[in-house]
Amino acid sequence: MKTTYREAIRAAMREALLGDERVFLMGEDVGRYGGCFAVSLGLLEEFGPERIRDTPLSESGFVGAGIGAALGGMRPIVEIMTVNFSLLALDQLVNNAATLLHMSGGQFNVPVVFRLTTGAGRQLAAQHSHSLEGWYAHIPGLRILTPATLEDARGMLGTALEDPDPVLIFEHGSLYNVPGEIADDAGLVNIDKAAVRRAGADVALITYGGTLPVVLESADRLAAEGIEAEVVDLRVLRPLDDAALLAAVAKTHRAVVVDEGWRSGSLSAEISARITEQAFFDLDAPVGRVCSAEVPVPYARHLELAALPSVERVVEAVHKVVGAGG
Amino acid sequence: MKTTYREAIRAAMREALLGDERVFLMGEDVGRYGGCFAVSLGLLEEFGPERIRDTPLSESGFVGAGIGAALGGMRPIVEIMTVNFSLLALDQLVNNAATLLHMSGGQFNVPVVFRLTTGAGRQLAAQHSHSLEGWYAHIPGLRILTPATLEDARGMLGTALEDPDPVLIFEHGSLYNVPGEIADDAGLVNIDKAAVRRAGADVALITYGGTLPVVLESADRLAAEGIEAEVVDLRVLRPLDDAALLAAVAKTHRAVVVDEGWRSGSLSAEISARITEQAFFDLDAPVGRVCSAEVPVPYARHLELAALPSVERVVEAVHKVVGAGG
Amino acid sequence: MNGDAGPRVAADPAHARELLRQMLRVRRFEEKCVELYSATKIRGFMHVYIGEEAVAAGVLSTLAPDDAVVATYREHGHALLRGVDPGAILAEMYGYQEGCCRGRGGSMHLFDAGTRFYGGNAIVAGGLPLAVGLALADKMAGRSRVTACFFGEGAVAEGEFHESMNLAALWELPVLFCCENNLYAMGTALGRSESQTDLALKAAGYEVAAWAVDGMDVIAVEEAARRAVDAVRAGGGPHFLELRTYRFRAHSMYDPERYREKAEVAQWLERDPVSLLHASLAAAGDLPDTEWERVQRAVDAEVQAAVDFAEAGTPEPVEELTRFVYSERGAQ
Amino acid sequence: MNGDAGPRVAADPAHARELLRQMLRVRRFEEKCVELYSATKIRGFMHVYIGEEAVAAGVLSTLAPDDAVVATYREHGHALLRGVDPGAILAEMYGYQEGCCRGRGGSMHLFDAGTRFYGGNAIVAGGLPLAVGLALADKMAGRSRVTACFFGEGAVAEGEFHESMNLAALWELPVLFCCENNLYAMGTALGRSESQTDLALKAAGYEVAAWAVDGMDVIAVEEAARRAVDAVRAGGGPHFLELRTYRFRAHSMYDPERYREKAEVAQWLERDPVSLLHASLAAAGDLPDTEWERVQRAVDAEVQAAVDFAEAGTPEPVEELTRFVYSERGAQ
Ligand SMILES: Cc1ncc(C[n+]2csc(CCOP(=O)(O)OP(=O)(O)O)c2C)c(N)n1
Ligand SMILES: Cc1ncc(C[n+]2csc(CCOP(=O)(O)OP(=O)(O)O)c2C)c(N)n1
Ligand SMILES: [Mg+2]
Ligand SMILES: [Mg+2]
Repeated sequence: MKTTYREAIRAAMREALLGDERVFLMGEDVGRYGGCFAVSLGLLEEFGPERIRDTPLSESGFVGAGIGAALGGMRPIVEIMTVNFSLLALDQLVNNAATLLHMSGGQFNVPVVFRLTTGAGRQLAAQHSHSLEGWYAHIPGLRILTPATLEDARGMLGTALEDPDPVLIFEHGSLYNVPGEIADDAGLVNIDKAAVRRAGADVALITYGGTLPVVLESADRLAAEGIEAEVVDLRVLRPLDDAALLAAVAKTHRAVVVDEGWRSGSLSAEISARITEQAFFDLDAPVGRVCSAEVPVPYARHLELAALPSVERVVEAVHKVVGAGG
Repeated sequence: MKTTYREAIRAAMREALLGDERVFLMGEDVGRYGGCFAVSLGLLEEFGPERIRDTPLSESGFVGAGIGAALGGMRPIVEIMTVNFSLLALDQLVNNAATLLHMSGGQFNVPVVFRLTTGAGRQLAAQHSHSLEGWYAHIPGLRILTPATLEDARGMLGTALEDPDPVLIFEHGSLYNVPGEIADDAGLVNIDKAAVRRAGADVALITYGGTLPVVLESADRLAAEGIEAEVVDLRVLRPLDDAALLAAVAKTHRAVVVDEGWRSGSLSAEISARITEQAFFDLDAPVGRVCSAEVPVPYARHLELAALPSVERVVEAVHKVVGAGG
Repeated sequence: MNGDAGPRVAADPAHARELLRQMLRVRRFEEKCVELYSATKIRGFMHVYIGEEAVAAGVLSTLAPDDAVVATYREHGHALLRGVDPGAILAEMYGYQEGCCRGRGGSMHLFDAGTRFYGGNAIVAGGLPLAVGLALADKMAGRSRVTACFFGEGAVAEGEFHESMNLAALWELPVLFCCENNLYAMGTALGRSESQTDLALKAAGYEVAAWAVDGMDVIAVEEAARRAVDAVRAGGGPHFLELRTYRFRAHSMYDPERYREKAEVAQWLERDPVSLLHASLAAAGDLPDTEWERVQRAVDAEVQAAVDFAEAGTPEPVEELTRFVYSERGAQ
Repeated sequence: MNGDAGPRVAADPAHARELLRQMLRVRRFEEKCVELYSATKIRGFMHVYIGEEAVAAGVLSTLAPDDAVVATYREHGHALLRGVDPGAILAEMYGYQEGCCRGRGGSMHLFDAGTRFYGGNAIVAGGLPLAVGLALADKMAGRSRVTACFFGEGAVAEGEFHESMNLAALWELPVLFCCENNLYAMGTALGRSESQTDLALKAAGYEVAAWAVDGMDVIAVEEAARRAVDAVRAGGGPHFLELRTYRFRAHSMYDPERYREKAEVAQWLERDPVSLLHASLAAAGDLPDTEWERVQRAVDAEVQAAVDFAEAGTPEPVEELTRFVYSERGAQ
């Protein structure tokens, strides 16, 4: 079946709405407008304004209301238009969604799913280009998903809705138009494990979300030079799948993490630290990192491109770790 | 001169208020109440309600107003009662304070200083025990300070006020009562460099803020066993002082980072990654980390203590890196 | 301060006695908490409700068992009157596994699924959006339940108050907003926090029906709350009560109370909701001394039993530290 | 929609002609932006102000040079009328170093120190607290400057609106809040966003003087703004204007406009502020055709000059990528 990333998410929402009357979608312009990125287009007509609920511009309010509705027995899908605006709702996410189960000694779980567009690359400038999914992955109590493939766009939401705890799904804005084939019966996928997207024995390229295409292209480029990269798609940024990281490194002895977050304190640091901690004597070179430049994302195309991970920078980083050490 | 951490900060504020009429203090209960932690006690009486300005419970509003006042030529000290409540103001901090200089192409700098109490250890439970200073250190455009000594409590604020850019000063709640001697003429200190608080050649213990006392105590314990630790106090979490990290590791070949943040995605990961990247072949063991358990901080004393870095855990981590490798 | 002399004479003396008893339960429980705090049995931040008992007692007596309650960090009284076990509340403050949250929450984070008591929130105004969501769930499911949400007048300045009022009104949700206006947010008097200090008027700006009530008069509170709860339950959308009250004690256990005059406190103490109702019942001959003594003894016994329960509590094994971060579930 | 037939006849035709010219400058500039966007010269998100020109023209003509302006992502017109160089604005949207922000900001982030134009904020309501702070600085320094803050009616639902209104009123700060009520926030009609849709009434809940104005009538806007600015400058505290207007174009360049009827748009087009003022001036004999043609030519020439300037722009060297993250300063 032909689909796109956008349509795959919409199909997942439709299925969830059809299958469970506790599911509803709420967010800014999800209804009449059809979704800021047209992901929910048509759902209002099919499911009505109660279940496809347009909200006012009140991020903290409706994020908290989503948490409350989950406490009240619903299975809300809350769309925060973009991760940039989620900063206004951070208190609700960190101090309520992530803590209620624990603070209540296990009494109140919060089965809510948040969907957020993330990432740069479309010249939207500093306030509209954050890649904060790795940052969110710091918070215990949250599960962080980053679908990078059509299968994951189609399958993660349903599994997330079955999860008794709060899940944040980060959809990279550059992926919505990606077309492709998907099995007619594509369905739920696991939300626990990383996946190997390409096998190779020379270096492990570890990434997720919007940079997966960049990394796959880099791997092709490297293959042409005779360097075979194993590409690991993290899929789940919290909790991280350590076993997958270690398996890749055990095979390749070299790794480069590619992460659109700003370098300092990004998820790439955590991955680097974990690999080093657990496989230090397996490593032939220090884990490399390709991240965004430490600058609010600039508007100008050439500056924005220079700020973000690119095939050139990935290839260069691989050359460095492959050149280094044993 | 005898002082405490609290009094040192108060003295710094007094000096700033006396020395520059553009300086004012604003925040919840900084005036009539005397400050939630009594840091600003007496300042209202001395400087009046215009310059010691009590605010309503509107974190986003008054944080943004502090940014605006800085744009308007003032030098505001904005007290966010605790880091926990700063989540309500995160949009202003990340999308305005940190970006305005850049977005405006260098036209508008934001000379504002934020003071925030941080940290756990006083049984305040999940919503009042965050240690997010390392998390904030992910954001380009912000400078993040963590005074751990009386000298830094006394001296960092003044330097921060001279800084043309936004500075966040995180004061660990457990330090306010710490007493000690300070030079009568103690004054401004640099806000760029880490400091070595104890010299030793066997292992580098890297920490900051509220865990410095824990680490110093651990170093004593280790010394009794014959392991001499070099203790590095980061002081500045952004931008990090790489040279200091590398100098310590060049000397010790082993390092443990002690950080009250939750382990995954904490600043400790960044430090580990940086050391590994830049000094991989100097290291005799992977960089160790002692962080908080990945759990919303529990109320019960024994659980809270178990969640936080402790002397026992530091010593154990050192044993591990000292035992490992060459 | 309110001008009235005292609570209206109760239409139903038996019910008034019951309200008095409920207030007394809170009063004695809180006094015990203060004592236990001084004895370092309880730690962390603790905020007691002494002086404000009429608010929780009046409002909560109007709720049905399957209604929901959202409160703040000053919520011992709400938990107690909602029916949470006093022993479990106190054990929670001791940090024991017998506590209503197994020692994870402490004083500021009491929760109880059985009575639909959703906390215990230590972020000012942080509970309001949750209340909106709970009510949304009820409305979508077609249940005629009410969610009562308590918060201080200090919370009114927060953006989340604004967003929550608007959402609830816009979507006509069954929320009862109960603003406990005790005139101070820590040390900040209402007039230094709000440009518009008439809070009921403020609520009207959202098209939310709102009225102010003498929060020292439990009969008046109950009457107003009943009217509001009935309207909310009948589909009348959110309602807002401004409950004018006063806290007799410091904000928390650390507050030196520099921000208010002793004389002001003394004046308000004359409007002690417990004494006033007791006096009016006694004056009307509706509360014989023997009966009052019996009630007091029973309340004291309940508190003592709670203390005994808490004292006998046990710490959660430290191996359980990371439980309840995620739900326990089978492998996928 | 407003009932009035057209703008009031101007007391001063010369001044009315000037207001018309200013509106036309915005109109033509914005039309050019749309064209350049289609030609992919401009990228990212872009929001034009066509239909709403009377608001910025009327308000900004009442400000003094050292007053401050805070705007939104729909701010080309505000920047232009505030006096920011049109070439620098357009070069900014081209992403060139000759742009007013050296290509860092783009359409949504125009800034200009020279005219005290503080952006250009792409977070809805994100500029309001900044305006409060700018005004606070003026008040504390004893300067009688005004800060005008523009935002859409959608922003009213945000907590930051609430917090900012309250702070400004509580501290009696010289802020002029200009709510551009164009009835939609992206695709969300006001009635699906606010329980209370009378926004001036809402502002009154903060004790802020507020009134609604026909935002398609530049003379009315200017009159109201002058009254408000004078009051603010005189120390009368913040004022709030609800400017009732309409955007003739889509929200941004990506909006298929599914949420409103063509007929509604057509009705509002009849109230085009540029055509209306032109018609009324012409009818009164205050604007000869030759003069109008001269104005149009001058405006077109200005726009063309801006395009030429932008076209001749150059990209910032990529080595400058990390400049302006921190201020440049000597070693400490
Ligand atoms: C968002 C936030 N800011 C600040 C605090 C610190 N704080 C705790 S209680 C309180 C006062 C709240 O006053 P009010 O809402 O009137 O409730 P009251 O304590 O009077 O019952 C403050 C400032 C907090 N817990 N949360
Ligand atoms: C906090 C936040 N939420 C959502 C958005 C996305 N967004 C951009 S403009 C807009 C509509 C704003 O409407 P309004 O305030 O009425 O201004 P208008 O565009 O009509 O001028 C939205 C939802 C945003 N930029 N910021
Ligand atoms: Mg209060
Ligand atoms: Mg609008």
